[in-house]
Amino acid sequence: MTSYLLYALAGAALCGIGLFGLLRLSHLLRKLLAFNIMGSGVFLIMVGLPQHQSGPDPVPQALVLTGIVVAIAATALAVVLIRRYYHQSGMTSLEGEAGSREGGPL
Amino acid sequence: MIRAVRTCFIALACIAFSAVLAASIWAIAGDPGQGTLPQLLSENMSRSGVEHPVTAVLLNFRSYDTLLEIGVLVIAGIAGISMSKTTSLEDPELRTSDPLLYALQRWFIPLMLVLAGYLLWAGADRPGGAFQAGAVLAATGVLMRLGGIPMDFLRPGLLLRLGLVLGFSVFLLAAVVSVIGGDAFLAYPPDMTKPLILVIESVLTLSIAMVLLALFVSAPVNDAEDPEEGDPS
Amino acid sequence: MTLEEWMPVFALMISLVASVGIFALPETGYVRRTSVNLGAAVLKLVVVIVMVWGVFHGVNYGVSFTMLPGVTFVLRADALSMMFAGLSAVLWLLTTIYAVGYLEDSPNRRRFFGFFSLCVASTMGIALAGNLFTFFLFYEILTLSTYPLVVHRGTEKALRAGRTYLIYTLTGGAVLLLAIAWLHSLVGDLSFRDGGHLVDADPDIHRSLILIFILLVAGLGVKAALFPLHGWLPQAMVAPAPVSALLHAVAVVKAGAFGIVRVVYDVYGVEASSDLGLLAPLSWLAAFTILYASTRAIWQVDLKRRLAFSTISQVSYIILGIALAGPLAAVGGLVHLLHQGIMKITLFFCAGNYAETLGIHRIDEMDGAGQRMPGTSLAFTIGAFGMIGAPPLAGFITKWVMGSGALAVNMDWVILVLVGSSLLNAVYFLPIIHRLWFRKGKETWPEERTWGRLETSPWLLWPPLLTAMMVVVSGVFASSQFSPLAWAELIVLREISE
Amino acid sequence: MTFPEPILALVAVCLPLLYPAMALRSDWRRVMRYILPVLPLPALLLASCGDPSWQLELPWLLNGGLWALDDLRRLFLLLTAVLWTVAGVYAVGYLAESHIRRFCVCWGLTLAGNLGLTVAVDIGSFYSFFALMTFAGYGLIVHEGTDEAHYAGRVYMAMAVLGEMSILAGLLLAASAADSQLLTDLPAALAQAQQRDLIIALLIAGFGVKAGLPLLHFWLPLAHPVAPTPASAVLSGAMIKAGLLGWLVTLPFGEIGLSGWGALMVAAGAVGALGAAILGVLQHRPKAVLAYSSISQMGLMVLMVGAALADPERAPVLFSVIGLYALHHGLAKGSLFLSAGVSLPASRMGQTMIWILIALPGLSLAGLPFTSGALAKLAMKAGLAEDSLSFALAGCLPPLMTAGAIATLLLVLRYLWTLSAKLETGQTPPMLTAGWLAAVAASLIAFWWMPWDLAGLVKAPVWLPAPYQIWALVWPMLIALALAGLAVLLCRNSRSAALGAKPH
Amino acid sequence: MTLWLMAGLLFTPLAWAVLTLLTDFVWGRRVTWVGILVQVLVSLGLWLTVAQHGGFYYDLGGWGAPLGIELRVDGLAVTFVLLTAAVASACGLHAGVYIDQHKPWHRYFWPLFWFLWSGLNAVWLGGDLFNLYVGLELISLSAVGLVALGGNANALRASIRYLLAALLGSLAYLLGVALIYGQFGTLSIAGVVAWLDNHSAPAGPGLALALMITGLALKTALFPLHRWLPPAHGIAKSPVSALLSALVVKASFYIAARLWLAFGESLGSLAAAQMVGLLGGAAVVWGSWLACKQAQLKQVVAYSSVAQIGYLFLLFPLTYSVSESVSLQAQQGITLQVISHALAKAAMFLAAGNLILSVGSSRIDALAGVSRFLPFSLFSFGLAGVSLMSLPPSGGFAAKWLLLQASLGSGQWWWALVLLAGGLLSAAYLFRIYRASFAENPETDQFFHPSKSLEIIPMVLAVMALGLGFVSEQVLSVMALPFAEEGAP
Repeated sequence: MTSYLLYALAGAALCGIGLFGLLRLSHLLRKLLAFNIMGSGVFLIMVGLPQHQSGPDPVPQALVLTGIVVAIAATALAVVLIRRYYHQSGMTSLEGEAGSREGGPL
Repeated sequence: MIRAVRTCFIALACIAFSAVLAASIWAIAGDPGQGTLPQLLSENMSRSGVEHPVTAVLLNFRSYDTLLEIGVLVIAGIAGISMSKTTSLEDPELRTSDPLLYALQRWFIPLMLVLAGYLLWAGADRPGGAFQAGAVLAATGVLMRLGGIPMDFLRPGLLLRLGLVLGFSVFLLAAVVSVIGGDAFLAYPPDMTKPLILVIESVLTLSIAMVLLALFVSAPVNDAEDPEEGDPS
Repeated sequence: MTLEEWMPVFALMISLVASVGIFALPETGYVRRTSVNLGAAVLKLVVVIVMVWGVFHGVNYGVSFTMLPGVTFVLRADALSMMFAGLSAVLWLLTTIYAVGYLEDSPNRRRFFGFFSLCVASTMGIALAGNLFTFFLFYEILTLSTYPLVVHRGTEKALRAGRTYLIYTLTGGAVLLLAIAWLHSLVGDLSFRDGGHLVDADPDIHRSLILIFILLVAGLGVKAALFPLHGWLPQAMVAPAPVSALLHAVAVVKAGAFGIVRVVYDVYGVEASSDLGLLAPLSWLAAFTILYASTRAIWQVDLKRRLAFSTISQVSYIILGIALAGPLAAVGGLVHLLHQGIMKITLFFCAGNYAETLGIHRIDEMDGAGQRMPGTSLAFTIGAFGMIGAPPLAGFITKWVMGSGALAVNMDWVILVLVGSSLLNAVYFLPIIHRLWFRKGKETWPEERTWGRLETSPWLLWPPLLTAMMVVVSGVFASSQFSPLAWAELIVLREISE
Repeated sequence: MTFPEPILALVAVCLPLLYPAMALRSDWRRVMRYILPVLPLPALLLASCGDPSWQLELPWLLNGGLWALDDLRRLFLLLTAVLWTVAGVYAVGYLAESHIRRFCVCWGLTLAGNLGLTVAVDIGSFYSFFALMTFAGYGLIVHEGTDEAHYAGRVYMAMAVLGEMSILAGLLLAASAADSQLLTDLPAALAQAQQRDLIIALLIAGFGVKAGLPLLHFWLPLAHPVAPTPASAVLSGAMIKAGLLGWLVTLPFGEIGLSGWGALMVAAGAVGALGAAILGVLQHRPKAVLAYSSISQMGLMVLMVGAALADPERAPVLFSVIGLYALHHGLAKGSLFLSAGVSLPASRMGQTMIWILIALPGLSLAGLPFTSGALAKLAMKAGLAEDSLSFALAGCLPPLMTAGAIATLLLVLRYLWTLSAKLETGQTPPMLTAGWLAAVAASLIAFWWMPWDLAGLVKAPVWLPAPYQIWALVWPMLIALALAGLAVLLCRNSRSAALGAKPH
Repeated sequence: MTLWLMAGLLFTPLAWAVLTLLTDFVWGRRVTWVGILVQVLVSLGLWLTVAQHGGFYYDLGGWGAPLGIELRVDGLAVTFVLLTAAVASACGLHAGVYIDQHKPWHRYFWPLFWFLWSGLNAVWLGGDLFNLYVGLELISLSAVGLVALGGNANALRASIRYLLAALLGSLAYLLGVALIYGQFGTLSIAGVVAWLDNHSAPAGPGLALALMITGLALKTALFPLHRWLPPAHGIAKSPVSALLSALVVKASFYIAARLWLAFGESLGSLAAAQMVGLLGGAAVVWGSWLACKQAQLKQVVAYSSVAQIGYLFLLFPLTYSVSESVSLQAQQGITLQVISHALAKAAMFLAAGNLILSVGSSRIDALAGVSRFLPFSLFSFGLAGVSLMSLPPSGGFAAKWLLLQASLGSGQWWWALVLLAGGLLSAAYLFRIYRASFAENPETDQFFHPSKSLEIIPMVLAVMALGLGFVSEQVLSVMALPFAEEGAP
């Protein structure tokens, strides 16, 4: 049991928390944060798991860096959209509106 | 009531998910290591043109990932500027004028610019690189924004768009230039690897900063919208 | 490719190209459209005649290519194909002439004629299909291209009828597809062959084969309007008369019957089918349909609906004929493919004439129409008597041959069916004829359109007269060399000689 | 003269068959009427002059056509042609203007059917012509367009269709048993066929509808009165005989003794002959009486058919008699029917002449000496002589024949009686008169032309029947006259009584 | 030559994204025309090359797997590249006319469009798990951007929903990638397969496969994870809807299928395979049912996508522990289904857009009488429908035939019933539309005529979908052993 594995396990916990938030919370920004938490969890696992086995491994680190950029891009896009959505409709969640009988983010 | 039950249900599901995930991680961790990749990496480091392995992976071995990643970032930037109302990305209503902040900025901004330059440079042999530098650069911009410095130069005009894609375009050109020499896409000419990576890193820093800045500078939202198809309007 | 390979393709493409051409022409291009239409019909008739001549002299027309792994697309002309192809080619020409007159001044003619040609193309494809897969291909195209014709008028009733039509035919198509796919996965190659494929099939798959046969018949039976699957046909009669005439009397229902003939003869083989015990139930079903539909027809007051039930009844003759598993009975069934076609199309043409010229739709409005429209009524009378099976008309030949055939295989009960059906036909047709000729008509008929001295437009009058003449000729000259009967005998001869 | 007969036969059949095509032009309507009497002439020529030993093969026709004549068919053809000719002449004068084209079309088709079926030897064309006659005959029956006519037409059609179907089934089975499409092969095959009884039943019933077999006769008394008079004449004179011909050419005569069927037919004939008479005398309309008379007469012929069925030995002889009888009856009945349409001249002398001419064919039916009837009756008597037949009911035949003769005369008298109440003085169209006179003449002349020494049944006494024969002919007539007189008396009494009871 | 083609394929879309970002809409359109020409030629050239010489691995940057990223250029991949070229060019050409050039934000349509295209190409050719992730994100974000472009609140809601679903799906996929890397120490699919060939399957990475496929199924909108799709596809502009339905969902499915065929035998289980198939079947039924209930034309088409996607997932049960030939049939069937659905659905969305344009309403009942006026688009819509209903002679039919053969051949006859029921249900919702168009409505006789070029494009696509059935054999033979090259044990 190395500390790397601990990172990975913590990542698993973060994933669970993030997932919960993503599914349960309705405020869009919170959802977005939950997504980021989950993303962090994934990155932790990604970095932690291989390093636990074969020592420092630059490849997952690079991957995670790329992943972070992608996540930032996605977050930014989401924020832009949410902002405009709020501006147009005055709402912060997707649920409970007329014209949208579908609930939840899926 | 239903809400609570639903919450419980989701919570249970998420806990179960975490548990299964952890179990899987444990199981995988229990297996003997398979990876020959770090070894392979270190064997090829000399040909990568940089000393730091992460940068080597990012900008040489797996540069295609990075190229596309920058593309993703550009997309986000495009989406951001596509919704701005005015010719400037800045919302004048949010502009503050606090003398203290203004004074602080005069200290901080040059410092941060230097820091960004350093990070960029450091990427060659230790942690650091274009993205980190770009992030710092963007942070500088955010700081300026918060401090009330007018940022009218961020117009969603040709210049801004050029700035957004500058890094990406240079990267792309570097990727394709080798093809003319009959090599694979993204293969750098052997003797030019290091300078090329440096150039790419530099312009990427600029572009990343530009994108982040464009996204985070609170542009006023455009009210105009397309009618939905078929709406008689 | 050689000429032998090109001919079936020509036959198929002529209507297809005509269809595309018609769609490409503007709605107002009346003269051009009509010339394209008639030109194509005449050309096709010529091609088909050449092919009939060739097939008679033993030329093998055929073309094939691999469409999917393990599946080939085969067009091929044998005697049976040419019977159906000939029928549709001749009747297409006549119906086109008729339809030009019928739809004069009505809207949406481009759409009508375009889909009409498409239907004929798919009918031709069905006729020339060389395996079950190809057959199915065109079978479904036929379903689709008929739909716009059924709903042509766009009324609520028409739309409803269209829906019923689709529910029946598409479901039938799905069942058919399942059966064909299953058969394909069991025995592979399904090309039609005289004598069939399954004579010495592995006994282990007999049960599957029986099930597949049931599915095949169920799928094809929808179009052939076999008993519990006939519900769409009477409803589809809201379509314009030329559609009812060519498609619902001839092309569509025949496609189903033709398919069953193919399955029994060229896929399973008569021997195999009867060994598997499949033909007797089929013949019972056909017999029941004959009697049931005829009985239902008696109570129809709408002329076209009555004709529709009559169609249901008559098409089952074909199936009955082949289900009897005797060569002579098969001749009877096959010859009815043609006979029923020309007789029923005559009747539908006439029904259309009454509706178009005098506004008559119901039978009780027909009193005395014979005086007003003697030519049409003459054709109607001949057609009706043919249906009844009165000699020397075409229907009689069918009944006689089929009856003899049934007796030859000791299926005496069939006589009862034939006689009963004739009787029922008489019950529902003779009153109409009585009304036409022997009741006092109205003093003044509504003049929907006037044609001077003629009872109706020559475009409308000549087709039924010609088909009525064919009814007489193919009956009277049944034993001549090129009669339908002779051709049916040729088919059966080739089938059993294998 | 071997060559032209087939051509002549073709012309004889096709002329009336194609004649309706004239109706396509409305301006030819007037001409159509005058062509009516011409239509059967080729057939007449064929029947009277031609050499009967010709054959016309039409291999393309239906299931392979073969037309020919033999003695029997020639006799029937003669009857048909003559009757249609005179009726045609009559019709020219009789017809009103309304729906004349329709009538002519139906007339031509019916005629074609009737002629065709007599020369057809193959099943297909025989049945075709038979059906043609049946269906086209409908047009003649309902021609007047009255409700009554429509009712009669409906009954006729219903029964005719049933009959047709029965024939179809019977012929199908028979042809399949014989494995031949020729009528001539049927009897022999039928004798051996597995389903012999079924086939015979179907054929008897099928043709029986046309021939007015008891219980299958209902359409006759309905149809004859309402049909136009010339049509009634051919219906009763010629078409009814087609049913008879149908039996004669299909049933297994002379092949096998079918005593059961024979007995049944004899019984049916007896019921028909007598029952129709009883019903007939109760009728008030002259043509209805004649219709029952036809049924009655057909009953007598059925009697002979039954005998022939039962006794194969006698069949050929009986065939001749039946043919003879049919000829005689057809002509006589035809002229009787036609007489229903004449008007009486003003002069008393003329009236008497007319009445005599009206009555003569009737009396000929009853067997008046020096008429064809006498000859026919005698021949029948000889043919059905008890000693020459060998089946159970043979003993009943002579009394039955006698009763039949009585019935015949009674019906004729009743006809005259009802007719006398109906005939009016007035102008008769010349063609009508001509047709009628020709009919009467034909009926009477037939006596001279008939083959006297047919099968040696009737001694050839040159002119006269022998005295024993006269008596045999006359006594039933006397009884009938007596009965008729009685009836008239009773009738008068009851009527006066009725009048007395109800004075207004 | 091949090098040039490959470079052209990868370079053009990205470069054109840059170029069009720098122009306005009208100039962007002109530039795009050139780009489309280049891209189509390059795709065609590559396809022909592979058809002649067979597939190959292409090492990006000269670094082969596992160190670098290698692209797998096989018959299937280039076929999809070609398909993308066809559909995307059609959508691009259509959009150039269809989209209002006066709205300033529409200039951003072109860069997003080109990024989407490059992402698609990256996915078709990708052989590296992480690279596929980046490609997926490229697709998702540009797709979301396209949906949201200039949209109102409804469009934004739909695009946010879409974005969240896509992100969650990507994360699940990435999590799976992380586990795979942890287990096998490589990111190359081929590398993992090679490892699995030599070792017995470990217990841990089963979850990885499950996660990846679940995430991809979410991005593909497999029932019951489909609810983001209809709003997004329904509300986007028609050319965008066409792109999304025709190509974008296929990309994630493509990855899922590749993963399943590569790892399924060792890491998957029968229950999982059947389960996915069951969901696919449910999608067919449920999606069709909902499509029947929609009042808006494009919603019907969108729900139809949900149903059609269901078919694709029948791949899973039909390739799991079955004979080689059945598996091959199933793969071929699914491939044809993907292609024909892409062509047909694109044609349908484009035609629907034209129809909406000509009647001025997106409701189905507004179509009454349109048939009399007979816009070409209705015809295209109908022809595309033939393929969707999988009626002959369309490519959809060929696909259905192969799938039927596979399901009957593997003894899993219940999938045959799903296929047949799906065909009938799709007929039910499509004929609702035809029916409405055939209704005669005397009140509205005023229709707008869309320009000829708008009408031709969907027709071309529809005819391609229809004709696919006739050339299926040729198409399938080019992708000799699709999917299977490295998946075979």
